[in-house]
Amino acid sequence: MNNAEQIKETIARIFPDVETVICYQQGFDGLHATPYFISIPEQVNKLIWNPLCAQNLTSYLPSIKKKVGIVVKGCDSRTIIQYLQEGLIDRAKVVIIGVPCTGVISVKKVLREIGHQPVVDVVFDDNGNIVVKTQKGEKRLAIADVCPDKCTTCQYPTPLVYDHLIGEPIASNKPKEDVYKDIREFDAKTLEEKRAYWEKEFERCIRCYACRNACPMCICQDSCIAETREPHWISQRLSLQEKFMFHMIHAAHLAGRCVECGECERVCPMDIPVAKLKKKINAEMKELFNYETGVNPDDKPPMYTFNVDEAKIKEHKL
Amino acid sequence: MSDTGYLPKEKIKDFLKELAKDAVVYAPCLEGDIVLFRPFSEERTLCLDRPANTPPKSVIYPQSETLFAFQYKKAPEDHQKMSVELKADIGVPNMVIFGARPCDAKGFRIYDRVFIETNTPDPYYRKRRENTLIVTLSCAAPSPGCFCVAVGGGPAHKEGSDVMMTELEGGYVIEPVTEKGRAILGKHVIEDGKPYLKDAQHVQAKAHDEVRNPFAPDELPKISQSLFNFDGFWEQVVGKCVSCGACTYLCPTCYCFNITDEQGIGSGERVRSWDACMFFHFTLEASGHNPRPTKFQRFKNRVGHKFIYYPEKYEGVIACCGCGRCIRYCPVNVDISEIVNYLKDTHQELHWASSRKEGTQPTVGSTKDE
Amino acid sequence: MSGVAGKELRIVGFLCNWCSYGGADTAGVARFKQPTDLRIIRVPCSGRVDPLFVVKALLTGADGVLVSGCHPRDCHYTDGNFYARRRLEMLKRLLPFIGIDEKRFHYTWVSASEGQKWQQVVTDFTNQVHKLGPMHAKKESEG
Amino acid sequence: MSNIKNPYLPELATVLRVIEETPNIKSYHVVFNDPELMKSFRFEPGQVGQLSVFGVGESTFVINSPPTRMEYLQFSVMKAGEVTAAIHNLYPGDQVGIRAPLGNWFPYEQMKGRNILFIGGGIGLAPLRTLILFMLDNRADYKDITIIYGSRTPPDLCYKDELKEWEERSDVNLILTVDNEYPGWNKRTGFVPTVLKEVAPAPDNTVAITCGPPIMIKFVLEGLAQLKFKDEDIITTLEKRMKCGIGICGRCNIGSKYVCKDGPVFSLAQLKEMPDEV
Repeated sequence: MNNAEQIKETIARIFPDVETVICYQQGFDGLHATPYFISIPEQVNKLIWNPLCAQNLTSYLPSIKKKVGIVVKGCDSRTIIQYLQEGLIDRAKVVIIGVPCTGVISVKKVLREIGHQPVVDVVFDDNGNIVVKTQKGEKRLAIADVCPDKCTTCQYPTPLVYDHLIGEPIASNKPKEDVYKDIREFDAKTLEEKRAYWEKEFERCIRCYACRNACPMCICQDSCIAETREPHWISQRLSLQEKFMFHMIHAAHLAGRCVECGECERVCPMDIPVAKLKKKINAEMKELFNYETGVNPDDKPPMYTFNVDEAKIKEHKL
Repeated sequence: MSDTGYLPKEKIKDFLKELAKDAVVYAPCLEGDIVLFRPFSEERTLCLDRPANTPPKSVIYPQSETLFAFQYKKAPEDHQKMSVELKADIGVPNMVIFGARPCDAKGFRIYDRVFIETNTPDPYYRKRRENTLIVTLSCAAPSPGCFCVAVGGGPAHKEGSDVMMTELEGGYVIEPVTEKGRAILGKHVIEDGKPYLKDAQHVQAKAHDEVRNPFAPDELPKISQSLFNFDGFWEQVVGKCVSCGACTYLCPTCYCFNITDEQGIGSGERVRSWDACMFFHFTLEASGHNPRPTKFQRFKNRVGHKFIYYPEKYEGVIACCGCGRCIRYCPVNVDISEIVNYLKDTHQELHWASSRKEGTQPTVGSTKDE
Repeated sequence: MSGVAGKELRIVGFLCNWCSYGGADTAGVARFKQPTDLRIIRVPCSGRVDPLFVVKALLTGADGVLVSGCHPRDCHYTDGNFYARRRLEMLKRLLPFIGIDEKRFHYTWVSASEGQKWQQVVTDFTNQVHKLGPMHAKKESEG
Repeated sequence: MSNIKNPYLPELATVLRVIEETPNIKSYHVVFNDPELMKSFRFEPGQVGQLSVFGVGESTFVINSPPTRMEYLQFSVMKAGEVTAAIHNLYPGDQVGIRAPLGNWFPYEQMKGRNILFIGGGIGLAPLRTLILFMLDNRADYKDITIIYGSRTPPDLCYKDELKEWEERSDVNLILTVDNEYPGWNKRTGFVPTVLKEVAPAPDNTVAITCGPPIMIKFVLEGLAQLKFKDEDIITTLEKRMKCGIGICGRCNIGSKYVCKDGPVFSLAQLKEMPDEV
């Protein structure tokens, strides 16, 4: 029995206990999965489970008051742990169906490979490939080559917290020291290069706030200071300055909280690498406080606490 | 001079250069992996093989523009008093939108009715619209999610365009649509296109057949009011919406805006900027009351605006051009065509009504017997 | 800020009410000579300083930002500056990543009695910012 | 091209007088800086204007002085948000911007020869005031005029001088109420909808016009229905967040109707045709 069948069976079993289950169904074409809210067990037949199920469904949890079941991958489970650290959800009201994950697919990367053609059909073979058929032919791509960047250094393929585990746990085979390699490489550039890079990227921002609204840890949502007039942090002018500021607001508010699910970057319609800023801060959190987000429910986010003597923070000399 | 022109592919840059002599030419350019309308220059990479990620709406209706500047001044006769000076400057250069798609161009027609064809025309929009020539490229094939034929458009629909280009193997057949567009035929690099017209029409017809029509066999979707006004329907179909503004900002027909004062010291501007009906703040009143506090109500309004309210005002015209961007680029791929399809389906309506009676959550596409 | 004085740069200082603002006052009362580039904003506590204040200042025209609070363990509110230290250190490390020289931002601790230290901090930081020059040099010359 | 009017550009105006109506409501007498405009300016009772404080923004208020008294325009402003707070900081002589008149108005022509029942709560008397004064200035055109007006406490009643005047007039039946007993208050107590039921005005040949907080309106509408008022004879004026004021920007719509342009005055019959998004 494959994972999809096992998930369906598990959902059927937990049903009287939960009012809704959040999982995935096929989206508007073969290349897109989309979140699926099940409220009666019969709906489960439309559920899908494959590497296209990339969204972090846990984003919905803090706003749902009812008891809910949810399908999570290893990376998604870190969000749940972070929620628990911050007291944002009631663990007793969430039934977690954990699924060990060997890597998902970045639709953006696939589209690049197939030249943004409309998709006719998508199948997965047994050798870790996705086969995408378009009017112009068929393309076989190794999932590992079209996965989101986060998968290439994934340390937690198996959910860290769950009530039901589908299949066997998987251990990570990715070296831990590579997690922040991209950040170190980028940081090695000159200040001018880095400034120019961000200015070019942020210039495209249309301020749709998809990154913020899709972010599981952006819990202010309707009261976000990016939109309030009092305080008036950013204006409605369309300058680079305003866009830059918005992304700094997003990043700073996620300091020591970002679970690196990559949703902000996945959803950006303008292809801005917004997750990078947050990852940089996470790298510093690791270095300064040996803190890793969403791993241990008993941890405290580093910005919520302090040590009288900080081992790693040295006074800066002028 | 023939009624049809032809632009050989190798001369496209020369053509753009010629257009750029007396206008700013916005063309779809490749930037990283996405396509955006940018003022065209030699260093940019033109990309015409797929619709741009963003429609060209910002050329005529900028995301943010100054309505007027204000400046406080000390009154000369009494320094305790301040006077205010207002300055509105509606200077706009000549512009060309090159390589828009028929859906993008049709979007401007949706705006025209609201911004120009009213008793309080919008001078900013109107000036830009009048100063802009729209050169559209017909679609040879559909794009993911698009459905123009279902909302009164089509891959070679000419409404809103000044010129329609159709790609053939070696070049583009150029058909002027408006008087303004005819001037194009006089440009140097344009050859006689008459011999190619038949081929172009063939390409257009073929593309038309390939675009999906989610509302078929209906000509235009007719919405069931009772289902539209049923809260449970919205809770079910847009539960996954994250309430961001991607759909509206990428939409060639969305035009809602905000007006804010952005101040410096003693001076500033009144700015008009795009706003999105999907944002909580959009309708939030100073008292704290919000007539559309939930994403369900906001999404309902978005669908309503496009498929009911606008048609009610403007002779049945649907304010959706079917470009599919809101589906393709939605963070969770909410599919407006699917939602409208549910809304028009009488069979579904019966089903929704029955689940409502039972007091259970209604279901979409369930196989459960009624 | 005229022609030659184009040399004067815009430096914003966020000073806590209880220690550093007092320190600056002490320096002033003692008539210690200080550079005049600094514009002081008094805040209740260094813990009130959102790192985004600094970012906003740097993005909207400041050439340098200085934050100064009570010495660790001396916070008027017991632990405001402990939180500030973590946040500001995070920011210090983030700035170079977005292409802003971290030397444009400094945070330190000056007590109300340390007039001399205040003078030193202001002088040294101002010099440091002057070495880097104006933040938006390119844009100004373009304009 | 250049001679079409820019609908976004306000006319400059000066605050003439500020009147403190209640602890959080002030009225402003405003005149256009251009005396010619002041002379030629026309509006109808119930129409609104966008009042600007440059640097803060615009907000919509009904012009609550009647078109029969054109020495100045009066706006009454309750302090609630950013713009209203800025307006509350204005003094005589300060500069504001006005975009007016906007929207529709009370169908006073159709009300001629009929009894008029006004039901207001709190600041909701402002839009009624313009029509009340207009009708008093054309008193012969209308039959009985009854005004039921209430607020939380006596100090929260707006237009106290005029209330006194109306109370003394024999051709106006004014019924005042406050929510609870209050030292020195010897008139009615109780919520406006309750008082409406007690007074029980007859629906015959009567038009009811109501404005007030949404919750009051809701119960007043129910009360009027119980009294057998017809939907067409019940008129209310709505408030929404507005920006453009000319039916474009999209935030004040209820279905296909824009409150700023198609409203703010609607009959209950019209409201029942619209989605429930008030």
